[in-house]
Amino acid sequence: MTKVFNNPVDFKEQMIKGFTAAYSRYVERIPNAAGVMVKGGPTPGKVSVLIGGGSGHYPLFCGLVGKGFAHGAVIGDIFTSPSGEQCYRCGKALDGGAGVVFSYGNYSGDVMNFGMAEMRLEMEGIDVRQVLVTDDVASSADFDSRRGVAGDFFVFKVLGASAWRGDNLDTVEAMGRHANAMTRSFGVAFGGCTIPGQPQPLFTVAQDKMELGLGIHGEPGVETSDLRSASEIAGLLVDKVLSDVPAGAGSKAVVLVNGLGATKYEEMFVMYGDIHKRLAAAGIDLYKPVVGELATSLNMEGCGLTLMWLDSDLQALLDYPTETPAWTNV
Amino acid sequence: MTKVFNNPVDFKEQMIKGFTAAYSRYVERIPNAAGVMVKGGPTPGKVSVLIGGGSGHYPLFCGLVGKGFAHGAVIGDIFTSPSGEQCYRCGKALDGGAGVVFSYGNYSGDVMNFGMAEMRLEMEGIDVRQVLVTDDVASSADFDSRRGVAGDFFVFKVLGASAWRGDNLDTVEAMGRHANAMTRSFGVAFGGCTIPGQPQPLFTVAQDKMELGLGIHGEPGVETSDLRSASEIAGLLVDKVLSDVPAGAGSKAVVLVNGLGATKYEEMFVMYGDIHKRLAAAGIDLYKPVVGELATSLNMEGCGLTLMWLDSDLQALLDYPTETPAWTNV
Amino acid sequence: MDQSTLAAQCIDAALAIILEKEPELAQLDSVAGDGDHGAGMARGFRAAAAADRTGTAGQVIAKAGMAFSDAAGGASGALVGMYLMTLGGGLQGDVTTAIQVHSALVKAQDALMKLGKAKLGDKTMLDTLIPFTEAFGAQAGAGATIPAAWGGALDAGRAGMESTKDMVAARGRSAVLKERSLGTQDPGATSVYYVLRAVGEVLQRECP
Amino acid sequence: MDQSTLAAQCIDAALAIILEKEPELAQLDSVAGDGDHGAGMARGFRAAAAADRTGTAGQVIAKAGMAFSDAAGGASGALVGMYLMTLGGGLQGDVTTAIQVHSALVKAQDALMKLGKAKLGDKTMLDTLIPFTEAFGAQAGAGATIPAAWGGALDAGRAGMESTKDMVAARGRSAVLKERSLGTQDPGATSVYYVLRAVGEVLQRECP
Ligand SMILES: Nc1ncnc2c1ncn2[C@@H]1O[C@H](COP(=O)(O)OP(=O)(O)O)[C@@H](O)[C@H]1O
Ligand SMILES: Nc1ncnc2c1ncn2[C@@H]1O[C@H](COP(=O)(O)OP(=O)(O)O)[C@@H](O)[C@H]1O
Ligand SMILES: [Mg+2]
Ligand SMILES: [Mg+2]
Ligand SMILES: [Mg+2]
Ligand SMILES: [Mg+2]
Repeated sequence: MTKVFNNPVDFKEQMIKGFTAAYSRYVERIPNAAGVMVKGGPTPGKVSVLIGGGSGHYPLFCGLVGKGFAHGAVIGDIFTSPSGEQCYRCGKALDGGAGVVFSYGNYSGDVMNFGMAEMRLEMEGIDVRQVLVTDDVASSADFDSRRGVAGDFFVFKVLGASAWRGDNLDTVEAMGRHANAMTRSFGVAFGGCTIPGQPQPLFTVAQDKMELGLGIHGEPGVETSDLRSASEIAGLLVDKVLSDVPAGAGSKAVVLVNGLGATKYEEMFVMYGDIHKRLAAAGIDLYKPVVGELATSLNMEGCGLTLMWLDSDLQALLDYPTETPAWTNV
Repeated sequence: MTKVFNNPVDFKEQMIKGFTAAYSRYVERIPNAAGVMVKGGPTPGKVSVLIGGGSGHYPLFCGLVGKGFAHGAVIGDIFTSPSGEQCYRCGKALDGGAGVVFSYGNYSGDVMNFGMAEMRLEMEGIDVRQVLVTDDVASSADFDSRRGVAGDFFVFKVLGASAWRGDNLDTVEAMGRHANAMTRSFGVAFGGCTIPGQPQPLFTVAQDKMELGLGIHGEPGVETSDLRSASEIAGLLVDKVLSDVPAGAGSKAVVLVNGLGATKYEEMFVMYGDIHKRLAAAGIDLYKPVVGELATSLNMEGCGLTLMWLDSDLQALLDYPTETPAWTNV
Repeated sequence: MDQSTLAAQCIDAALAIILEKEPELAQLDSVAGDGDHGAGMARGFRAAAAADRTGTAGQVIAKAGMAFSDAAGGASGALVGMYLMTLGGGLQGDVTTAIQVHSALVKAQDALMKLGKAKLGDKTMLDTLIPFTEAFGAQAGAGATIPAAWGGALDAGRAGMESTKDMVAARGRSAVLKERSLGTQDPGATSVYYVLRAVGEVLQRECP
Repeated sequence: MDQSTLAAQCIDAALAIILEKEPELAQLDSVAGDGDHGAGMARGFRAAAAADRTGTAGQVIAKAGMAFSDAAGGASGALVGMYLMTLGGGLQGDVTTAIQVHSALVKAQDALMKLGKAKLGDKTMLDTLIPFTEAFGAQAGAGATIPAAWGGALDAGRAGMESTKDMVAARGRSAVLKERSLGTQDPGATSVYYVLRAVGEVLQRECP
């Protein structure tokens, strides 16, 4: 259950206020908008990266705003794309004169709202590019129709680093598209989450069942199966992700085991041992694995596996130093 | 529910294996022991800090091992102090010749087991000091009888930084004791956690109730109350923590709002807005607030507030750069 | 009653019905979606009802649409917002005939379809809207008044809404879940029907 | 049966009863503690039963204690481990009289009390152990055999265990919760009673 809130109607605004109060050393509020940007705003003459989507996924999206990572995040209500108006305002605030890249998970609401904002900004002479994240292999056989899940993290990281090191708009966009093309995820869920103020979780899973191919918005999975052991779940995640290795992938990949909120670290470490062995056995050179919560779905029970296959470009961008509320690397 | 495991009896060992596989760039297994240490082991001639306790609290304890932070962690089973034998082995492995500081939350099992290890190591000529964390104002009126909760994070951070910058054993111990003396926490819970393999959570809380003064081991709170709004909970946490401001405290304090596992980031940000305002109104100069999961209790629903009042010593140690699996600061 | 007051009353009626049905809409959206449709429509209509109400009926509706879109967010915020903005833009000057209204409804529907790229049978709000608008057009062509055409078209809208129960989603969030959406009525088709019905009641009452 | 085999059988019997009672112990520890007492005692006795069994009865018990302590961890691992190590150390050479056993039981109990700093009435395993050991001493003084003294002391242990229900914890994790522990029997007092009873059955059976 989601228990800590005041009036559910004001949840988003109060969350933004609390977030910016806590992390004023990294971020500031974008004036007159439901969004935050890196302290000091965009760098004149440099490309900015605006990420965003509904809330309920922390550290997505606002927790990844800061030096070396995203320049700003536009924040929707729980599981709800920010409006075109807010995407427009945040995009406008973030333009440093060299263009803005919008990046977000591929959901129809986000596509429409960011799309409308792009149209308005382009009319005002701001060059806007869009990099949609489509990493969830469970969601469609067609790559471009897939939704974005925890792969968001890697794609945003690459985009942010490319922009911060001073690449031009074409290059930043190209790096982001390349990162997305090289990223695959698959997840499972054991229980649904509860939207603040709702009496019931969005879905429930029987104690002895699990959902395969879950979304990160409290949607149930595409299929229900019997609950399996940690080793078997590890096998399933690895098989699903490796069933769709990107064309042109080398052997090196960065690995993320992502928790959705209420499946905890110790459980993920138990599972990670088998994931590591299986990936290594499949010939993958595992680079800087992460086990943690980087794309949550409120208090949903579940977890997923994400790989981004690396070449020297992507590896350099992944390693680019960042300082944000939820992610720092040196 | 805890859902991801194989045989519950092997949970700890499999967790350590997964953790060390994922984070081999930071840590290595302590040979023949249930523990991990910073990659490369202790630095000859320097003090080491060994933290530890039961598992189920990630990133406590192993997630905080690395450069600038703890040198090692000894890992017990879920909610169970590591044995004296394991504390001994890990303490021995960590001695770089300048002595070892043990630090852990004040629970009788830990006190006994670390105590037995200290006796054995002292007999072998290794100088061992103990810094017990006693930050939970709910657990006793007597400061030294209090248990340790999320304050662990700050005390360990100070100890680790002091040791890494090269302080001698007396100084490291003194800094740690000072950090503990300046740290206060209070927490609330909305629901209990489930030990792997158990059919039931350790305790349950009615939908419209909450527990005050919870532990981080799935123990229920010291008192049950009606569930309150985020603002009221913020007020309660601030009042409880400020009811026991340490003697000699200045006005500056580092602030942590800690989630226990299933109370999520967005909820904590909503609450944080009020916490920030109330602390500021009480004349506290808030330093680098953190809202996150730094001391969990499996998938327990709940959260707490921790303050460590700062002087220039503690602030410098808090800011000392670290690189660990779960915490990096530059 | 002047036409802009009437338009404002229609928006108030939409808000009232959505607030009443919010839990049902949340529940429908949780089956194969993310549960936010009720909250989103409520946010949207609250903002629409609070928007500036000066100007012609068309202007009132267009401004309500802008406010709706911004406040609601999500797929339905963009779609319903765009619909209302285009509908308002299509209602120029004094609106006296159902033919005029029908032409605005068609424009709004086209804008929504262009934005969302969905079509009839995709299990979306269009499955309510398209049959409603078509039936409205038929009544208008046969010379019906606005309230009569609206009232007469509601059954077609309701049938369209109900037909979504047996559809597999092809657009929007639920499309991923395919068969899982079978058996559940589409939340957007449901909310749109409730709004059309509430507007019909206002028209019946105020333009007898 | 030689005495080391007998000691080993007692450990096996302790393991068997703890495995049987593990859920009950987990449940008792979850009321005001952290729920790990059943799992911890089971880990401890599994390791104790797997430890080296060469040497005298005393050595077998002492080695079991070391293994117990390491595997179990927690408060009860340290306490029960220390108890068994001291008990084993106190049982020198051939053990023939209940007086000898009583003196070892007292030493072990003292070591446990020194480590844990608890006393009678603190709602701990001592509330089973102290009355048991006292009753055992009385029987031994009156000339009872080892099995008879053990069997005769069990009732006192059981009464001690049951008395913890009405106590407020003063030591260990539950002490923080004070009145919340009222009404629930102490998990450590319970597990210790089960073990004493299981050992009594082995003694009765094997030393008739
Ligand atoms: N492309 C589309 N075209 C038309 N209607 C759509 C489209 N996508 C979604 N919808 C409608 O929107 C409804 C969902 O709205 P809502 O829950 O507010 O959006 P979201 O999917 O962003 O959470 C669906 O029930 C459907 O009727
Ligand atoms: N200081 C002590 N002295 C004696 N017995 C104790 C003490 N502390 C705890 N115990 C016993 O240990 C039991 C709890 O054991 P266990 O759950 O394994 O330890 P933990 O408290 O570390 O989780 C209590 O029920 C009590 O009988
Ligand atoms: Mg949504
Ligand atoms: Mg314990
Ligand atoms: Mg929805
Ligand atoms: Mg316990």
